[in-house]
Amino acid sequence: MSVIVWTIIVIASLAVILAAMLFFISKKFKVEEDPRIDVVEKLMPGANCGGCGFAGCHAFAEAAVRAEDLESIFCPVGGVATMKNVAEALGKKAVEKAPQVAVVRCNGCKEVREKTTIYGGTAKCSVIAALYAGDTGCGYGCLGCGDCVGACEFGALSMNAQTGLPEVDEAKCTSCGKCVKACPKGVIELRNKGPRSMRVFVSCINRDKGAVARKACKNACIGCGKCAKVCTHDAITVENNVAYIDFSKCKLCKKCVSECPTGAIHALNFPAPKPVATAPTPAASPASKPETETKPVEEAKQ
Amino acid sequence: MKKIKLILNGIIKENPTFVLLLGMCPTLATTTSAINGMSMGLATMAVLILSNMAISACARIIPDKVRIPCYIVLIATFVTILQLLMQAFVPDIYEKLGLFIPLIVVNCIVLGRAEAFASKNSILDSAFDGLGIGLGFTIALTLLGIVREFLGAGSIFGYQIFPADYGCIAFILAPGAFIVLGYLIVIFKKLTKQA
Amino acid sequence: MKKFTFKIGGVHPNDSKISAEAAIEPLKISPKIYISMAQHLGAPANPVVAVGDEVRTGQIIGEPSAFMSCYVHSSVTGKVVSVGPYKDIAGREAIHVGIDVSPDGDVWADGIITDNSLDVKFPTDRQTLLDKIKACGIVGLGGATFPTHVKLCPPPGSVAECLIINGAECEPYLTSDYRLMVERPEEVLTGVAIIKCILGCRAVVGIEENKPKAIESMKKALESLSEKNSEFNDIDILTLKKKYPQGGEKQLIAAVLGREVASGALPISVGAVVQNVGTALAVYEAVQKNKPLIDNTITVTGQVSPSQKNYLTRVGTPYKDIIAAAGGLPDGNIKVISGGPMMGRAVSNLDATTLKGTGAVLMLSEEQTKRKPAQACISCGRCVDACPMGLEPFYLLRLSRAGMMDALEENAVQDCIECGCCLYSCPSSIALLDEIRLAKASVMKIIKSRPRK
Amino acid sequence: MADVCIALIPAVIVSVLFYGWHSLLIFAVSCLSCCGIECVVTTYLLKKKSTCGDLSALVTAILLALNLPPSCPWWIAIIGAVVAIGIGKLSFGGLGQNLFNPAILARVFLLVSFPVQMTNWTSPKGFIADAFTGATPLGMINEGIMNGESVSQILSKSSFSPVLSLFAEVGGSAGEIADVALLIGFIYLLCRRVIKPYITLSIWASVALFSFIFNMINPDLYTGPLFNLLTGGVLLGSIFMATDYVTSPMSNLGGVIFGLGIGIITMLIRYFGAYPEGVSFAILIMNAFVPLINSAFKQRKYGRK
Amino acid sequence: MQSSFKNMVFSLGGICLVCAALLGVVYYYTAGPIAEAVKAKQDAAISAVLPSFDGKIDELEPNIYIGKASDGSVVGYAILSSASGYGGAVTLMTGITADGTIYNVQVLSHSETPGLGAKCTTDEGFYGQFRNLNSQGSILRLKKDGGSLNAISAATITSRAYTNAVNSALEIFYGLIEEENYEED
Amino acid sequence: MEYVIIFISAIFVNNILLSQFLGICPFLGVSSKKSTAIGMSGAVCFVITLATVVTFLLNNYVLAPLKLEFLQTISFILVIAALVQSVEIILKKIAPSLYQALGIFLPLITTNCAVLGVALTVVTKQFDFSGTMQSLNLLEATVYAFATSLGYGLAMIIFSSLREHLALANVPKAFKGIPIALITAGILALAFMGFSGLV
Amino acid sequence: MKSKKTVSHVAKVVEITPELTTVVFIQHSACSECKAQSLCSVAEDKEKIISIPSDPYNIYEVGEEVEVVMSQTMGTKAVWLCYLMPLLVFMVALFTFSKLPFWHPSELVVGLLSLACIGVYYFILFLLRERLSKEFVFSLNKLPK
Ligand SMILES: Cc1cc2nc3c(=O)[nH]c(=O)nc-3n(C[C@H](O)[C@H](O)[C@H](O)COP(=O)(O)O)c2cc1C
Ligand SMILES: Cc1cc2nc3c(=O)[nH]c(=O)nc-3n(C[C@H](O)[C@H](O)[C@H](O)COP(=O)(O)O)c2cc1C
Ligand SMILES: Cc1cc2nc3c(=O)[nH]c(=O)nc-3n(C[C@H](O)[C@H](O)[C@H](O)COP(=O)(O)O)c2cc1C
Ligand SMILES: Cc1cc2nc3c(=O)[nH]c(=O)nc-3n(C[C@H](O)[C@H](O)[C@H](O)CO)c2cc1C
Ligand code: SF4
Ligand code: SF4
Ligand code: SF4
Ligand code: SF4
Ligand code: FES
Repeated sequence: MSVIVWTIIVIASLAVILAAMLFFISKKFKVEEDPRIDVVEKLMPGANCGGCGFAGCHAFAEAAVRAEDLESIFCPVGGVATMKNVAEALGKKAVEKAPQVAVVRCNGCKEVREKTTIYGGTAKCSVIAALYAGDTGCGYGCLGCGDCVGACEFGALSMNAQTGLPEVDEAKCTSCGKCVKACPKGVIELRNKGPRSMRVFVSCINRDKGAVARKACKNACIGCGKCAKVCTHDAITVENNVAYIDFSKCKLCKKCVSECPTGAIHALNFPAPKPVATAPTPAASPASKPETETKPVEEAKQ
Repeated sequence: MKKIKLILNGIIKENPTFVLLLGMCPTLATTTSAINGMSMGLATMAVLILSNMAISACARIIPDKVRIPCYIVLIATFVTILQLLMQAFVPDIYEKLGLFIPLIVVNCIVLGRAEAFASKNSILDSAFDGLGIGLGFTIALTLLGIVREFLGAGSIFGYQIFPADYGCIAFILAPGAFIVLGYLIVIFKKLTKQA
Repeated sequence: MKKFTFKIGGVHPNDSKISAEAAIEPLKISPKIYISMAQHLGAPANPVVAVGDEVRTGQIIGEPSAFMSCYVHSSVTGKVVSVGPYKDIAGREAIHVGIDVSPDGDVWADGIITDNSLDVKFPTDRQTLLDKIKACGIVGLGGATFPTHVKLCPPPGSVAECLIINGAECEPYLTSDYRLMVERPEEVLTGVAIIKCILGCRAVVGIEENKPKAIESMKKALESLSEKNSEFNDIDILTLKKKYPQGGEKQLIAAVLGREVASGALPISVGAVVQNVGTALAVYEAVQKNKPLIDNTITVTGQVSPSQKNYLTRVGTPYKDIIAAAGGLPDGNIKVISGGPMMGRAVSNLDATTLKGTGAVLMLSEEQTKRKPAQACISCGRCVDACPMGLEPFYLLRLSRAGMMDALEENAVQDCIECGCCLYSCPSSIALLDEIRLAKASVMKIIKSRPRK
Repeated sequence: MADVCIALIPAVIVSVLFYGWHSLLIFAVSCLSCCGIECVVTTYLLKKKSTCGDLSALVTAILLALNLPPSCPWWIAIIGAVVAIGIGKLSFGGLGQNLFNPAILARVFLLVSFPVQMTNWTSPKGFIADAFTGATPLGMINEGIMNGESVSQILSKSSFSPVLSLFAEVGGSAGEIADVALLIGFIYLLCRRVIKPYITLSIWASVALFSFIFNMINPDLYTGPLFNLLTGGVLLGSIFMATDYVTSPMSNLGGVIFGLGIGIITMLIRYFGAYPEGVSFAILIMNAFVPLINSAFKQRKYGRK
Repeated sequence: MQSSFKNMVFSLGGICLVCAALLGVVYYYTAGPIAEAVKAKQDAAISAVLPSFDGKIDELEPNIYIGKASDGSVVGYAILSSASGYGGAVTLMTGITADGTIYNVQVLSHSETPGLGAKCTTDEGFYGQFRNLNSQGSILRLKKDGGSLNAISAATITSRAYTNAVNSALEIFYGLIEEENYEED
Repeated sequence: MEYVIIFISAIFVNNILLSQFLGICPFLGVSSKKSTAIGMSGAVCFVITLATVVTFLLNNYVLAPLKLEFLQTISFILVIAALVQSVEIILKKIAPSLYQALGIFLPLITTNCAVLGVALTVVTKQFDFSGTMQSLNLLEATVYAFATSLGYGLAMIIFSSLREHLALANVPKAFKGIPIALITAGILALAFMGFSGLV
Repeated sequence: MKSKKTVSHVAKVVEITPELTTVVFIQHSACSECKAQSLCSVAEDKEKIISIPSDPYNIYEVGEEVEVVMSQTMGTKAVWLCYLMPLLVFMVALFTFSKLPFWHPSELVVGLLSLACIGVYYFILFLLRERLSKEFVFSLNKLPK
């Protein structure tokens, strides 16, 4: 029995000393991490990609808890759904942000854009961009070395060997914007995904005058303004010799698409009007079949 | 359903060894054979379940500031009890695991679970959480033990598969522990598509 | 005789000075010329002519837009046909003034003396000299095109002890400085004397040992000049060992003075000012002849080049015209480089025109320029041994691939002089400089964005 | 890399001549499995371009084979290749990324894993002559001293002499037997400027000095400098393995420190440790110090103190 | 709950009390079984190294046990001894019959390397050599050391330790015999 | 001499991290930066040594006489926790600025396997001094704890430098981070096996 | 360019007086890579309070996020002063007390005495606290927006 007694005495005395000590510490330290941070972190997708502008999901959660409202913070990966959950958990208002997706605004595939120089250096877009405008006559378009592909952590981008242009796998793209940052040419833009992923955009950013642009690349936007004229929703502006379609105004009527003499305007994911007689071949340049840009490629991949 | 989820959570999503990388010391030290690894895992699981339950029961009466010391006392008690019981009834295994039984006290998994889960959930849930995490730990340790034993001594759970003379002893020794765990984590990552 | 050189790093490329014996000859003026407003380090000049204006040779067509900026002069007589963006050699746009050259030949602007007689007597008033240099739009011709009048005004508190004239021309192929030193040593030396007079210090002309003729001709000229004129007293001709990049400012200072310029500091902090041979000549012409910087010597060379030439070329001449004059672009995939093989830039647009600082048009065949496929870095340390700045290029590359900007700064990526020694020496054919240059740019951006303490 | 292969040829020839077909088999198995693993793993697992062409796997393979006892079973070489290329090299990302010398790693791994097979020195029949059969000189010394004999007693029992070891007359792993062949390789590498001499020389210097001092203190217990330089893997290790760029310090001074470390650890293990031979352990241990050495001995930067 | 001083001391103290009591009780109840387990292990080792008999085991001195048949005759001595091996002490129980023949040897604890020295418990070719060995008073040695015993391959040190431990058991045994003889005289 | 044996044994032959597997979590967690690893090693030395001394005394002068050895685990961990906390408090009181500097620099170490493990080992450890196994006395226990923690520091510093290197290496994605660190640690352990038999 | 190695943390300003600016930051386990994060008892997430002499040129607001910066050498020095020096003191004391030629106290006494020596060491630190606080200063930086 004495063992039990001694046990109790030893342990209890240790414990009391400890408790006393901890009391003094506790008087000095207080506050702990807001438990809601954990809650919010659990809601996050956990990709830790930094697309939101914070160091990771934990940092995002901290910021979300601290922020007055959630207007300025948004997790592009989790999207609206996640933000709704977060807002709910914190009792704050979430921002409604239309889902976005990356689009490549260059359709100067290999066939239509002749190389004017041979480049033998490090195959990185950033390196090439630091050296010169590119190895084709178009000094604006995609350089084709796939910096963006490397930057995407979700595997949403891939280089199409035939066209030499990157392609977005819309199912995988989380609109984190890494590729936008990675592209030294500013070719990639985050655009609203559009209803059922349908969207219309000008796939060119060449600011050269029409003739020059045309000479460098057959698919270039030549800034002729036909599309702007045909657009009844005032969505298209032509500036610096390129047209731009404002996605908030575009009503997806597709009138501009057929109007464009160079096929620079792409319409994606619209249901095919009628079964096309000639099956789309993957090798075909996007210019000839802008409507089916992604689909044949997906077939090609399989 | 929720209980199953809790258990699966411990085995896969929050696997203490492959994902959280907690409790590395016993993981590496006691997995020289499958049976040792499993014993260690089970011992930890026992403590985990009991302490989770106890802490869940006591959580409300413990002031915040002495939370950690109280948990430690509780956990240490269970560990000591386990120690005594093992000594009394399975002395062989106790001897093999040696130092690492008392070290369950400082195993981050146990305290971590107490903090993160048990203190906020019901006794039953805590028990299942302990079971899940404990199972995850046990499975990981057994797996590690199997691989090391197989590569190092040519046997699995003592059952000889190829002659021990052809085994790479290095796998049973310290280096093998690190290396095998490294590769297992890679495989786990690949399988659960984390990489 | 003691030969001077710098201590850290350096490489010995084959010097291939195959155009060394081609005397300088004036190039026929092109019918159409585009003169860039961004010919110098610093802010581009503002064009002061409009389409339709008639301009004369040497007339000002651009004015400095800031402290660090320069005058730009018309290099020909003719009619302005465009003022606006025009693509440079890299295909990027810059403001150029396009001039249709009048077929009647040069009509020089007022005050420019066009005879070639040697005139070694110059005014010694510092400000007059500086004003003349500024008005004539002189920039450094060693490559960086740093506005010379800015360089020659050391910041208050610093004193120039030594003017170093950079006759190293250490890059392979280049021979324009060499030809100047062989053909016009007196004028160059007079220019040196003028700069020396502005700075009020001694001067040293550093020439690499592989140019014995230049050393000899400069020495002879110096002897005869200093007999007549005390202004030439404190000038020495120094023979340097052949080692690339001896012509790099920092390396040259280390070679000549044995001093090292601290990172981020100016040469003047160790009492040195470095000017190129061509700059000295330009200064001479500006001061003695009032001639603005409208032409410069350009070497046309390369094994595949149809001929080896050193042309006196008007600023703004399209590359394709120079090449045509030299015999046209040879067949095959030819890479045209503006400058030397180590530091020069590829010309991707032959319609682009020369600048004040253009020193050479180099034509290389595909075999010469094709890089071997890069292999993995094996940490052999060759690049470390080669780097004249004592950097660790392989490490910088790793850091830059990992995006570690802080560590890059700590490891002094901003000190890289982009000499290409690392790339040259790597046995795994890794294009180190490409990415280091990029990293350097990003780090410089970060450094610049920091608030000054 | 091709240069290193060429420099290794004399040693390979000597070992084949002395150890015969079996030795050839070991070389073949080692080369095939190293290169095979490199190709298969890079193309199929890592999905990169195959890096077989850079010959680094071949160098590793030859060095691995030179490090094995001539009589060891062929499957040992395969396990060695898996460890060297799979664990030691490709897990780290392939050529240039590894922290530890793959061939050394494999050798140490095998030594620990298969002490029986890796210390069996009965040698197979060679082509021109039978090589010395039985224990390596170092093994004999280790064994003998444990039994309380003195160095001179042990040596007098065997026919060992340092001069013999120059010409492959003593037992040892394939690469340890012919010092002259190794030295030829060394001179070749130096002439081709593939390696710098600092690391190698500092290893020799420290081994010699260390053993000289101990030999002076007690010649009965501790072997002398010449013996220690010429036996075992000191030459092979110092010429070919310690000088691997990837796993050695960059700077010359760093190399000297690295070499000194290897020499001293080698001798510590030889004199006091459980293993008769310590070069491979020493190299592996010092490999771990390379990043520290590299950060301590950097190139002086221009214009900075 | 609030963290006041009193609260803290009470709750921590309370938990400690409960725990301590629990511990004490468990200890109280396991102390017996633990001691038994230790003893059982020892007895098992002793009976494993001695010929089977139906008598009892006496502890002569610490670490020296004597097995006596029910008729009082000495079956053999079981002697605990240890020697330092590769990874630490190798502890053996050696059973020696009255005529000095080693009946059997059992390893009680060791920390040798698995696959190498640890084979001393599994490699019959090694430990079998000691069975029914009568050294006639001479010291046992490995072949390497000039004796007749084979060592475990690549584990000379362990083998040597094992042999040394048996030797010291034998030494103790002969000491005992001498003492007895002396007493008898 | 026995101190030399203890030192070599604890640092090289039986390195706490590489062969005894104690304190692996912080080893893997804190070792990615050299500077933190160095700081951490210093703190670990202090904590391990002091904790060992205190628990050694507690064991030999309280628990052993009362035959309460079964309380080692629970009492040691409480004592260690108390010790670490009191040092914290003391530092905070006597030199706030110093304490703050530490706080910025290092995470707090309270208890982990290494500390408790060494404390528990020391009270049962037997050492082979020239052929006989002996328990450690206070001085030896202290030296053992100190040497062990030095071994911890050594492994930690080497390892952190290796990991700084690895962070820049082109390690396959699945291996990045902990897996390659574990493999490296394994190779390091393999290398350290060369020291076996030194004592 | 002197780019000294520094350690920095993002902290929040909690109090500003004319003399001192007090900031608080939560030390996440230094094990940034470690997935265990706060689960681990090695390094609990812990609030750290730091006081810094107020800087008249930089105005901060309560609640503002700032960066606390300290040079790495300072951290190393702190480790020396707080941990390694007392350890050294302790070891020396222990050796001295147990090897005294004239007095052979029990281990308990030796141990406690040596522990007391650490107390003395800390007391000396206490006396030097003014000097220390002058030496160990941190700086605050505005966070880039
Ligand atoms: C902002 C700035 C100011 C400079 N000021 C001076 C100066 O006052 N004096 C001087 O001799 N050089 C000055 N330099 C010149 C540079 O040190 C260097 O000579 C110039 O970049 C050309 O060097 P390079 O042709 O070797 O590339 C300055 C450079 C820069 C970027
Ligand atoms: C790697 C390198 C090599 C250089 N080589 C030469 C050279 O050979 N000759 C030369 O005049 N300038 C050379 N320069 C430019 C000089 O550093 C320096 O800018 C120039 O001499 C200053 O004179 P300036 O202002 O008159 O151009 C080189 C620069 C670098 C970075
Ligand atoms: C990791 C390792 C573990 C070892 N374990 C043992 C062991 O348990 N027992 C032993 O006798 N020797 C052990 N050794 C020592 C070596 O195997 C040593 O070479 C051997 O004891 C002497 O060689 P031999 O027995 O072949 O004569 C070990 C060595 C290493 C490196
Ligand atoms: C001088 C030199 C020595 C080399 N030594 C070795 C060696 O000892 N072991 C090895 O596996 N590879 C060696 N290599 C090949 C190569 O560097 C090695 O496989 C890399 O470590 C793999 O990343 C050597 C290469 C060179 C150039
Ligand atoms: S495609 Fe661009 S925006 Fe989309 S996930 Fe990849 S990197 Fe992010
Ligand atoms: S889109 Fe931009 S980053 Fe991507 S390949 Fe083209 S140029 Fe490179
Ligand atoms: S380019 Fe830069 S890094 Fe490369 S050698 Fe020259 S100075 Fe060094
Ligand atoms: S020269 Fe090339 S291979 Fe050698 S260290 Fe430098 S980058 Fe690496
Ligand atoms: S389990 Fe040992 S430190 Fe975490």
